[in-house]
Amino acid sequence: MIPLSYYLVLSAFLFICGVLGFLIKRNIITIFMSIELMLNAVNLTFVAYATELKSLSGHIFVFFVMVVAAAESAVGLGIIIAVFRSRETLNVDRVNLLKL
Amino acid sequence: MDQNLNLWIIPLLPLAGAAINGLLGKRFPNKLVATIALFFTACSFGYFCYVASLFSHLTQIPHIESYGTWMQAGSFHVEFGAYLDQLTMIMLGVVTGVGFLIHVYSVGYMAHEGGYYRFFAYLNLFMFFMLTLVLGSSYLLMFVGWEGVGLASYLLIGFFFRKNSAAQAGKKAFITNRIGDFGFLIGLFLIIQHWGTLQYDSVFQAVSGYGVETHAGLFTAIGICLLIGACGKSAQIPLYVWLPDAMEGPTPVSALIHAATMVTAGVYMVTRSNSIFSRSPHAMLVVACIGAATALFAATMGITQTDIKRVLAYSTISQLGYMFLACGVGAYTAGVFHLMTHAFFKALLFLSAGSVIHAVGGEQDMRNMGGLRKYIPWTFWVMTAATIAIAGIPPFAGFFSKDEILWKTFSSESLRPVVGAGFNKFLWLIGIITAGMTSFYMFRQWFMTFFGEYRGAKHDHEADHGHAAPAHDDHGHGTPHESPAIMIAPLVVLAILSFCGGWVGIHNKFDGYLSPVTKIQVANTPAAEEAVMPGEKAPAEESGSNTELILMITSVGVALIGFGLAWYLYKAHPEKPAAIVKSLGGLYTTVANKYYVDEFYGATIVKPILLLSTKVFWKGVDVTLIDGALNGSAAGAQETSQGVRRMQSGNIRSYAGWVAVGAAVVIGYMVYVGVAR
Amino acid sequence: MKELISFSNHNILTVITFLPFAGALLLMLFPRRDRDIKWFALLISVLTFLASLHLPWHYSYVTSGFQYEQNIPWISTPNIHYHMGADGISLWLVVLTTFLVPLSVLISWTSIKERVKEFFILMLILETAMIGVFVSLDLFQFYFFWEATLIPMALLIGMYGHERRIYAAVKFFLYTMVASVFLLASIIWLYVHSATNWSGPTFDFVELQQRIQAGQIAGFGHAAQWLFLGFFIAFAVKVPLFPFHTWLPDAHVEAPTAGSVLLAGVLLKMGVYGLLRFNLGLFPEAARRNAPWIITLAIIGIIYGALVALVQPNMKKLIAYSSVSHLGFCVLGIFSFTAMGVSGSVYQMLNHGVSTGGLFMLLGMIYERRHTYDIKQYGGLATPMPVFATFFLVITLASAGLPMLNGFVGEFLVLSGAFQARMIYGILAASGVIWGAYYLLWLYQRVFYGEVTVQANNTLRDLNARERLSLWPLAVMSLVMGVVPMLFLRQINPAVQAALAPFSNGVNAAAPNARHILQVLAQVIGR
Amino acid sequence: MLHEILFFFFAAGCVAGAINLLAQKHPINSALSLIVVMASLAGLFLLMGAEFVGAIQVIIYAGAIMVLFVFVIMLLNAGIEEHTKGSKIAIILGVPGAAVVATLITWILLRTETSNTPISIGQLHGTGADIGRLLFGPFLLPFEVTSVLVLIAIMGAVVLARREDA
Amino acid sequence: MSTQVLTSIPTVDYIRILPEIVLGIFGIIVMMADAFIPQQDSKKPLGYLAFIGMVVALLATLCQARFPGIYDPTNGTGFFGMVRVDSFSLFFHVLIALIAMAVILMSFEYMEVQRMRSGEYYGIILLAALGMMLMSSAVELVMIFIALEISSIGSYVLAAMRRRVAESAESSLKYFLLGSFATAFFLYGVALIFGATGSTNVYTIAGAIRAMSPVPPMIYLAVALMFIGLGFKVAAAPFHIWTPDVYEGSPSPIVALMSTGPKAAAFAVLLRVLFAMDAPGWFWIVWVSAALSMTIGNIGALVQTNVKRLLAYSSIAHAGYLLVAFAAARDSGISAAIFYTATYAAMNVGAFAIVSHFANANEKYVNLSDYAGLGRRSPILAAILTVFLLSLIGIPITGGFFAKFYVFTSALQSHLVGLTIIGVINSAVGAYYYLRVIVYMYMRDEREEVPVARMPFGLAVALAMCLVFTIYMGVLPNQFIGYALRSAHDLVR
Repeated sequence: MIPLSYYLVLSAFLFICGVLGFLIKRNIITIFMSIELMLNAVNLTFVAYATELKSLSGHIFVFFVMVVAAAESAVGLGIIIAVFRSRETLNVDRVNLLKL
Repeated sequence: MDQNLNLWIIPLLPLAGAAINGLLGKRFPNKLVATIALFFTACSFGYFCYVASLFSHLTQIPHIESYGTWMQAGSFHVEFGAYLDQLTMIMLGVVTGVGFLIHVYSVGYMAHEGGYYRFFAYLNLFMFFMLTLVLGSSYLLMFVGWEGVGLASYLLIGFFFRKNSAAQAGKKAFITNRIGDFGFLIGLFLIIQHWGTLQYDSVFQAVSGYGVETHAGLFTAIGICLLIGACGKSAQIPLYVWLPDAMEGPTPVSALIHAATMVTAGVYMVTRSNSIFSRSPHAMLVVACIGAATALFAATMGITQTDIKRVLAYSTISQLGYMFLACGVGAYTAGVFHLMTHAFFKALLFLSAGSVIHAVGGEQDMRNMGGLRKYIPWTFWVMTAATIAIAGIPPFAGFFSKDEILWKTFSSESLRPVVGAGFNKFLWLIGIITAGMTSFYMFRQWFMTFFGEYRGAKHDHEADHGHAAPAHDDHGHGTPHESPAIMIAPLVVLAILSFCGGWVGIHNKFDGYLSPVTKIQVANTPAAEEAVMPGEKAPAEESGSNTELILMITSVGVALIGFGLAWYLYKAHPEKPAAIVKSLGGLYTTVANKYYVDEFYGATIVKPILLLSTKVFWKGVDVTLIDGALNGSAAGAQETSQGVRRMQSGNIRSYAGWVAVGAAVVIGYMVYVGVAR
Repeated sequence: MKELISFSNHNILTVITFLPFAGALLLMLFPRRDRDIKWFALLISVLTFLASLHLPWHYSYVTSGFQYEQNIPWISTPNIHYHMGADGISLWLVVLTTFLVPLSVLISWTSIKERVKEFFILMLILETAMIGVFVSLDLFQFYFFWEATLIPMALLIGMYGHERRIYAAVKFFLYTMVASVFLLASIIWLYVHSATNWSGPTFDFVELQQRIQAGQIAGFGHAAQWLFLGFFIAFAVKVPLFPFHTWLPDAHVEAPTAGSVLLAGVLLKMGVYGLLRFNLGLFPEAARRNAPWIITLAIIGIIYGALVALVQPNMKKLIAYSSVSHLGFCVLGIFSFTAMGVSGSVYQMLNHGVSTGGLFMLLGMIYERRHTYDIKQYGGLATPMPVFATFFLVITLASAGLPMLNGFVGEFLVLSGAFQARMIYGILAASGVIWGAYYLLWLYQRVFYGEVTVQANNTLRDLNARERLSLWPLAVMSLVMGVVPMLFLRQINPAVQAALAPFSNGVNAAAPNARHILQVLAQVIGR
Repeated sequence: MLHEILFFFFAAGCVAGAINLLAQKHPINSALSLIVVMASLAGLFLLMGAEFVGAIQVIIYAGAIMVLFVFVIMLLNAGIEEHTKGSKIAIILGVPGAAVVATLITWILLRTETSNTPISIGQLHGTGADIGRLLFGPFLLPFEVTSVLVLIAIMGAVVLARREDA
Repeated sequence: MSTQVLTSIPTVDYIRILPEIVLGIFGIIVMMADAFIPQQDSKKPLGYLAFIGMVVALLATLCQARFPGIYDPTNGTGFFGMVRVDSFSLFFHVLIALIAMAVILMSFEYMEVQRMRSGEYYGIILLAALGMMLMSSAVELVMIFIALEISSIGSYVLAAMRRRVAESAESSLKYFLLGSFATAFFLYGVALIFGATGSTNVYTIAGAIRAMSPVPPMIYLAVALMFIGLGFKVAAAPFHIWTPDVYEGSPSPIVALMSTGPKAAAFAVLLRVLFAMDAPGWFWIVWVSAALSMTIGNIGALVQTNVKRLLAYSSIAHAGYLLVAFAAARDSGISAAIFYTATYAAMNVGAFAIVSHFANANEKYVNLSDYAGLGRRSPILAAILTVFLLSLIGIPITGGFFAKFYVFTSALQSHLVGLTIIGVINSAVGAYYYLRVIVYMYMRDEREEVPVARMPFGLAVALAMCLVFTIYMGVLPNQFIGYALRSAHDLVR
């Protein structure tokens, strides 16, 4: 029997890995992947709770999160392509025309 | 109930003249301007005569008229009104009479000056304010006149406004007067605070319930405050400095304002307030001391002056000191008596000095005169009369009044509560020394001007001469010449008055006339009667009159000594003075430079204030401190703003970092709340 | 006829207040023909002036309290009313405003050459706002107008001013803005806490006053000091009281003439008016407690302003600092809590409006000719411009407080009142009389007397008919106000009595010793 | 027992994948690590009986989305990431912040009693049928609205990817 | 649960989402119509179409309001508790519709000038507006999340619409990455609250939380995470950091939209989450966040020279003022917040409309110095901009004044003296930088090379809308605040 907390802590770990990825990765695509990681972590929490609560709406939520993630990735990658076109780089540290 | 005398007409007439000339005079020919000015002044004098004729029929004196409320706030209110008693009558007479004469004189004197209409408008305006001053029924109206004559004086001193010195002198006069007015105002506030009114009748009514102060108290405070005002207006120590400079004004102005009328306002005020002063021996003492000190001090300066008008100016200060001395010893009537005679002979002196200046083409330095007797005999004679009068040689007017003052100084008991009889003797001594000095410098002037050889150049150096009244160039005279009749006529009238004006004082007639004004009831002092009404009745009549006679002879003697000395030094041995000057050295320089008082004031008051204002207040407090703090905080905000900007580095990872920190804080707090609760 | 009068009495304040605004709206529709615009603006402002004469004319001496009242609900949440009303104090301030605006229009006739339309629109809007301030009896409405004066004035300075106009405009705006937010906060606090058991919260001044006196406001005791300070700071900056005065010289120096006239003539009065109406009216206790240090500031302002004025090389700055000094008298009078002091203070406000307004107009005229305010550039002007010199002298003397001219009455009453409150107040403040004469006459001497020193001044033309026309009313008013002050005091006095009613017992302010000031400070910090 | 083993296996996969995601310099390696994470998660989902979710986790996430990522990485020819020092804040503030967040979340999760509930297979079956009923029942509106989301995403992607002609 | 499936959906439920349906249909129409317009042609017809769509949506909302029983308090929820139509949601629907209308109107000219040819622009605006509307009426966290994402994704795309400009793509990237980052936090919070209460419906959660005693820390954690996500969306400090960059790079009309529409919707959600959901413990968070937002926004704006950036900082500050009302809570606070949202929308959209008009091709002229002398060259526009700026300062007779007034009133009613003082000081500080714009317009000498175009009709209409609204709120806020109060009642009922 795996206690709920294992899932939750695992999920929290993944979430923080996502946050850290955002903070330390330089490649925009990798950063975006970190966000996906965060969403996945949340999904794990949902499913874990759903199981614990015996409520399927958690699953439904995961479903919607996935849809949203898909939509986001379509748009996000589009944006990344647009940025790459104009700046010829994927290094996030070099994308700082707008500041101060 | 007495009939309504419509006293307001007296001051309003000159005001009408001033208004007409001031607003429209620019387009009028000079003749018309002069006519208007003379007409209204004459009417004023005429109306005064009419009032005078009715005065003796009045059942109630003081005769008070009220024309409506001027201002009101809370329970305090001041009325427009007139207050007519014997003192007012004398002052009205002097002001309108001498004023009229000087107007007449001015018609001739100013004939060739620019701004003719302006001059007469100012002069009439002065008359208005001076009459308001003496006629007003409350201290506040007196203050109105007080400030008003200050204004007129300012305008008239600065009449030749293109001359910087004239403008400067006008300003100095006004501001010095303002310092005095400051004291006056405080005095008024004290009166309001205690009696809630400034109307003479109410104040005097309220005051009558008090006795003589044994210690300095309310009355002393009021008295000294009023005295400060009087010092300003009447050019007493320490506020006398403006009067010599005021000689920058046209000579008739000096005669009217700075000799005959305005400067005596202080004496009038003290006399008018006698019921307050008499209740405070301390204040009286201060008045007497200031008077005596001024008399002596100014006389010493008079000796060294070479400018004909400045000699007269210092003489005026000195004579005003006499009047203050009189008031200080409780001899108000003597003071007013001297005020009157002084008005005659000093006006005459100034006017004839003006005539002299006129004769020699604007020259004022006596060292450049001499021997004018031959050229301007009329002037010479009237000036002689005036000089004798001021020197105090009988039977000229000055003798009577001056003698009265000296006698009262010697014998008065009103200072007895604070000082011993010896002090009176001391004051008398100062008076008598001053009298001698007065005689000396007046005759010095007389000799220097009219005797010896004419030392004047041929008037081609006019352009580079600082004191020159600018508009005399069109005369083009080579030799001194006599003034026109319109100028001589008033001189003659004044000469007659200087000669016989003092006779009204014989047998204490004048004293008796004025005594209702100065007679006051003091509740708690048994000796009050004699203390405040010296001369009214003397217990030791016989010994008193003996002493009086001795003193009289002494004073005449001193005057003659002064004359003799002047004759010796300036007629018989004109080379002597220079030697004496040399032997005196620094002392002489000090006195000739008026004891460096102006310089002293400048260095200790004016300069530090200007410096303080500029360096400390303006540049220091305003610019550096307040604005500095503001600009500093503005700069601080800008700095902070730059800091906030730097947060906005443009780097997404940094932004995420901020979000993470924010998240940590938010989560940390919420967890804390959730767990701790 | 009776109905007509009653009707007009009822609506007159609205008419006076919004007539200029309506004029401004109409003016917006005007084509850019400067001549028509000027005439129209003049017409409107004169009409407003004439309409405002209704106020003293129909003033009723029998009724107490506010007159010409109009009170209709405006906004229900919060409970804001459109409440107009005037008493003897505000009445004359309104007339002063309407009196100065036509003159300001006249003075701007030729000096404003660009963006004429905007100028007069702003001026008329400003007039509406200024009048609104004086006749609002609803605190919210008051604040509304109070703030509304800010923009047109800042724009007038910033658009039509001189070299450093932007700095001055921004400084003016921020200074007053920062201060007035505290006013807003205090007003809101009052409103929020003014609800009683049987009636909802209110902004109504009269109502609030009653509730405060009846002790119906929750927590008022603790808050009174803070509220007082909140009101005070806004008004003190506007007055301006030392040490909040530094915006004034800059604003004045840079403002166009008409701006200066209205700024000095009316806007500063708003501060004093506020102190009198609200700080005294709503917080009598706090007012009494704080009076010593406020009076100290006022007296510092009187002397300090005068001394700094003395050494200014710039004429306009000099007059600006003189305003600091003169307004110090007003504040002093108010916080003396004596009938004389307060009446004098109100009167001094009117005087200052006339005489300083006049001085600024005169300076504007000379600036139009020579484009400098530097005193050194002048000297001997009495020769080429005698009429100008004469007017200047009259107004200068009025400003210096010469009896029989307007300044004297106010100064005398204020000083006397202050003296009654505490001797030292009167004595210190009275010394301002000396300085006043000093700096003004010195200015006059340097500008007008002596020989003409700068060549360009020789050919200056004297005043033309329009300029004289704009100065005559001021000169006449100076005289009238000096000679027949009762014309005004008759209506001012009852209002002052009413304002002082809460102070009737134990009139004298507490001693201004250091301990007391420390106590107040400790109170402030301790909260 | 199997349950535990499987759990720790998949959990280890998740953790290793997540750490590798961070550690790898080349985005393609990171993407592959992410796929490992997702696949492991799918396993965990199945472990909890979330059949439907586990399935679409593989199909949508690991399949569609990650393919898109890899495709874009290839398209843009992204190389090894440079090690620029563009942001001190992220390291100085962000990482400690994240650490704090992690600690706090973990702490709270662990101290909540419900967290100790054991979770076993078969507690809840998220079958396709049940999910479908929900989606077309109570969650009909979100489901339909999702179409709008997709639509807007498509339009956005089209706009962004299209070259703007001058 | 299975019974629910069988329950047919009542017709009235469709009326509850009528505006959204309308927008969805029009979005699709616009998208399809785009195909029929040649690539190089002006896309103005699409704009008209979109405008009509917005108008119809507005009418639909009004129709909702009129429909009996629909927003009857007890029976407002539809679609199995997914959406709820009440005064609150209606208010935001109308507001968002009006904002979108104004943005569409001002876009006509902007698209021409910037030579933007994407027809999707209008379609995305419509669909994003749909998302925003749905945010305000959604009462189920799933629904809220999806709606939030619709509006966010729309905003991301719209931010990148200036295709020729690198800054636009960058701003979009920043918005997108950070937005998703924040969304993840929000989502995590939702997950936790779901775990803690077993529900995702706002009102059910509220009931559960009320039933719990004590409230477990988990709830607090969840609320914190949700606040992070929503705080980011409303640009509240310390999550404001993206705002200036994104606003600077995005197309001006879109900034007008972003700074008002999604923000208003996010505030609506925040109101729902904090008040309707009865979230605990957030008071000091909101307090500090409000104080920080006001201060950072105002201080940060002081030295800005780019008008768009300046307005971005100002928008942070205004979020702060709004949060003051949140902290004040109670009906008056909520109504003040609602009022503020609407007023801020009016003045900010107006300001950006003028900024976008002046910006010219490639948004070349958005610096303060480009505004020099505008009062002379374009007096009417300058005057209108002045009104908006004054409103942003909070000067009487503009809506901004009353907005601040209500906020501070409610704050004082809740005895938030400290926050009120911080607020009023901030509004005084804020005056400076708005004033700076006015100063430039009226008091600086003009620069001839900055061109001023004629005011097109669309812009005029948009400006008129904003102006009328701003002034109306400033003079007669009565009706409006009354409505806001009713909405507040409905929200927490």
